[in-house]
Amino acid sequence: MRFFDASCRLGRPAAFGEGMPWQTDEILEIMARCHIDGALAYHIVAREGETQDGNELLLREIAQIPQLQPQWCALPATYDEFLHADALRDAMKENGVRTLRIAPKSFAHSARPYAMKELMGFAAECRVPVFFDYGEAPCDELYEICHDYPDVSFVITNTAYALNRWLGPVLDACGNLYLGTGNYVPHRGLETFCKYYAADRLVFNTNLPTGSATAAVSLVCFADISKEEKELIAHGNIERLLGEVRL
Amino acid sequence: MRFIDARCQLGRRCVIRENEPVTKAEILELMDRCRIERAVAYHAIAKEGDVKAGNMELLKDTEGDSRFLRQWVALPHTFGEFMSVEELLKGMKENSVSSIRMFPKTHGYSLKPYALGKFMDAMAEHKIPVFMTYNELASEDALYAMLTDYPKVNFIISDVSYREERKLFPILEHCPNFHIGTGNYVVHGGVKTMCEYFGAERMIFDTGLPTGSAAAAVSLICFAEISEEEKTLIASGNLERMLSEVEL
Amino acid sequence: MDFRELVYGQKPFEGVFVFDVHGHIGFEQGSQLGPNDGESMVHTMDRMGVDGICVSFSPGIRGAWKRGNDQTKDTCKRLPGRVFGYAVPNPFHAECDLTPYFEEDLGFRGVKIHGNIQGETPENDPRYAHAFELANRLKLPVLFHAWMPYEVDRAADVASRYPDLNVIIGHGGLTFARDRAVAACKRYDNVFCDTAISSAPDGSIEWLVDKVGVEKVLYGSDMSFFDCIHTLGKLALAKLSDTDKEKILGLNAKKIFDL
Amino acid sequence: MNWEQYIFEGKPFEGIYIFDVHGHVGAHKPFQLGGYDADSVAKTCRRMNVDGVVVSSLPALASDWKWGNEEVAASVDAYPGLIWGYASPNPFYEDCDITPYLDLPGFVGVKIHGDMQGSTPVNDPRYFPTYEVANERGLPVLFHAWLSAEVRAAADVARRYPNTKIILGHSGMTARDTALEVARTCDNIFIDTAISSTYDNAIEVLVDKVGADRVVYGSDICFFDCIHTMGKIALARISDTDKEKIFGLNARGLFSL
Repeated sequence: MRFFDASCRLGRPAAFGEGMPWQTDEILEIMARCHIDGALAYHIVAREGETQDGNELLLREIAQIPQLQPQWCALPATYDEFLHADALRDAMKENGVRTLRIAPKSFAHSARPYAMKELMGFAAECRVPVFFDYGEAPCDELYEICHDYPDVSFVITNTAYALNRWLGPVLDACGNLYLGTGNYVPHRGLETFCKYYAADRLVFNTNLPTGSATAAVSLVCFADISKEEKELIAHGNIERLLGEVRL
Repeated sequence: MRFIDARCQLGRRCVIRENEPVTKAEILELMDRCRIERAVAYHAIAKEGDVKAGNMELLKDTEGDSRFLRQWVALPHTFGEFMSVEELLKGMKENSVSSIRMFPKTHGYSLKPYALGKFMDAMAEHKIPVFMTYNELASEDALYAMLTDYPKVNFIISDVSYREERKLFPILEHCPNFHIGTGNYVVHGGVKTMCEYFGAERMIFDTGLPTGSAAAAVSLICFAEISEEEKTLIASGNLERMLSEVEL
Repeated sequence: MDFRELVYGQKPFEGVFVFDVHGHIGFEQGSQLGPNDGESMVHTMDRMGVDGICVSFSPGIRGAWKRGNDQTKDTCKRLPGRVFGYAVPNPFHAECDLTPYFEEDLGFRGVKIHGNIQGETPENDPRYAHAFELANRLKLPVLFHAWMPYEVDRAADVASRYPDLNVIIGHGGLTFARDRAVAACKRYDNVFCDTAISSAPDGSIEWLVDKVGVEKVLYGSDMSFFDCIHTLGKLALAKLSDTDKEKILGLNAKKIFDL
Repeated sequence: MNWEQYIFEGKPFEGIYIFDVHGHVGAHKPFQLGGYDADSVAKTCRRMNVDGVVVSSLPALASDWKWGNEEVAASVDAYPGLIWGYASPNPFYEDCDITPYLDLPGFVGVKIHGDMQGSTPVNDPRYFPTYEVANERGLPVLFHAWLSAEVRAAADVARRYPNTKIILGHSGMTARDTALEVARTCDNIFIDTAISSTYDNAIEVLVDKVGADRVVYGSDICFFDCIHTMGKIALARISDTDKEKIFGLNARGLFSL
């Protein structure tokens, strides 16, 4: 069983628990240990403040690392603090970037169309999957963001175990929501999900380095679901989503 | 004056303050002392533990006991949890359960139509009243949104604090399906003022036993400066009418 | 006296002396209160058979200590024998002096301390000392807003340093600070509790009486924040003897208020 | 043992004694749990070759203590030898005595969750009657010990009742520094691995700082899944003997199975 990690993080954290494998070579060692062939990685500098500089720093850091593909953080181009749609398309095309990560709460901007129309319009037009941590648009906000941009595929990560009563209704109402499996740990979580929805809406990721990759792969490997479903989750679905990107 | 209490919790809850009533006998003693004829009751386990199991415990605890009108706690049917709306209505019919209580904040789920639309349509169609305490709603705006999202469902909101008048008045004005549980409605002259502005029909007597004071609740009605007819409507009339309209 | 009949007969507490030790008049910014002027309170008191009430101006009037106390003075003047006053000091305005309110009988019977609303000033702060000395000299009751355990402890500290005044712990006997209130009542003779709370279960007043003795419990309703009906009803239907109820409703207050 | 091969072929581990010291049955009010009844827990244990799990009832901790402990008794009854029981007291009820449950076969310890019971500190005197019984019988006591204050309160109990075996639930990850500190001072304190999300290498740090003998496998099963914690231990860079101790040998000693 081979895996592709749809979302992990590189870069020096401001604070971390002793032993956290944040350094890139530590992350690569764990990926190897966990049979993870490749990963979409975003950079902590881009996620914690200097979005454009962080995105460029990411490109330099992974230039010589074939397993790691860039995932750019993004936010609305308010006062031109970030690339507008056309410039973003060209830059992503040039650097092989096929996914974006937003963080409306952390970046303190609205996720409503009046604020994110340009960015989400671009993502819809180019079929670019958009990732965000569940905490960035929790509860009813999750429905609103999926509902406001029906043509954008959203992948939520870092979900933990307490969200099924919120997640179910949004999965029912919106076909464009995908769930990152890293740290989605309800008891029999994956098999219940596959029973009520479908494996093709589950995307394997680790949330390295804050999340555990060994736990994430075990969740898929030992899940009480079919081999085909495991393959879709492990790499099939993300490969399909990335295949649909038209820059 | 016949009192029927619209909010009573049976069963063993987790946290009790010293001297608080706990057992059914203690609750019945207070009901007798305060001349409360019957009480709409839900179960502590349905709120704090396992909702479905708690609803079953309620059936056991009220078996053949005419002092209690059965009320079930409901949850949304996501990922196969709880019951489908059809199963719920069937269960209510078979076990003469005539009202529903919900804890959206305690049990953590959305009240928006995308999540509860189907459920609330059934409540409207079968004229089943839905009971909630005010602290289960995120804010007065959330209350207003719920009342306007489901205009045909009667909501009874209890434990509105005395500090909320400016927030609740416009909602009472715009939402005829908004009813207040009077148990802890301690605003000075509040019952009288509401009768003047909105009519006694908007108030349902309740106590919040065993953690609310039944003595205070009955006094608020007995001593209110309103007519006998208004007192009777609040004490039991409104609730009896609402429960008699339920179609299962 | 069949107190139960009172509630169901909807008859006021006639024949029982009832004195409310915890009242408020005036505006409160955070919430629209029901009618909160002296006259409307006396209207409710007449309906309920309540003989008298001791009020302070609403905490909402934070800074205007003189305007607030004068408002209380005018109310007492208009409604002699029915509405009495607590003088309220302010710790930030050095010129604040309550003595004029007690030089002649203007209806003032005590001092009210609400440190929490006045910049969270500790209730036993030295800047309140002038009010405590006045109360101690005139043997007045001092009502503390004491919701939190540390507020109750500070009120008890005042009782220990000014033995001639009587401290009333407002609310504290029925909140989660009640263990501290019980300790204070047991330790000092000049510490009492009132029954002013909007939500406490049946049995809570009985618990307080059992712990501190009925002589230490005074009827207080926090009217016009709340309606007094619900606390009166709670007391009337409590599992206490009639003599205990009559002490709580007014006889205890008579001992520490000059009525 | 080739742990990787087992995992990536989705084959549950063989030849390893696995005993989960931190399990639950029963629903939890704030959010939906998957498969919280005894059958689901047993099914997962059998599927994953887990030899035994000690469960407490979430309703016993957060709702009706008697109803909840009955739920545990029924679960132990239904799966003797696989599901073992923790009895849970409630500090607010004077008539609450869990000894009758501890006398039942299959009940092997006590679970305390002060946070769910009105945030009562675990060294509150109202819990002492329970600790006396546990001390007499030398039983393990599993604490919810998420915050360092909770860890210190649990350590206080460990000192007062030296004959008990105190397991600090979750502490290996959250209040780890405090947990490590108290574990060094008291030899009847153990740390479990139950947590939903922590980084890799966390287990290595525990073994390095306090030794594998003091770490026990706990998964918080049915609160969440046990698979991810098992995988974390299996793929940790620690020796096989350490893994075997953590997975079950330590617990076998603690629970004298």
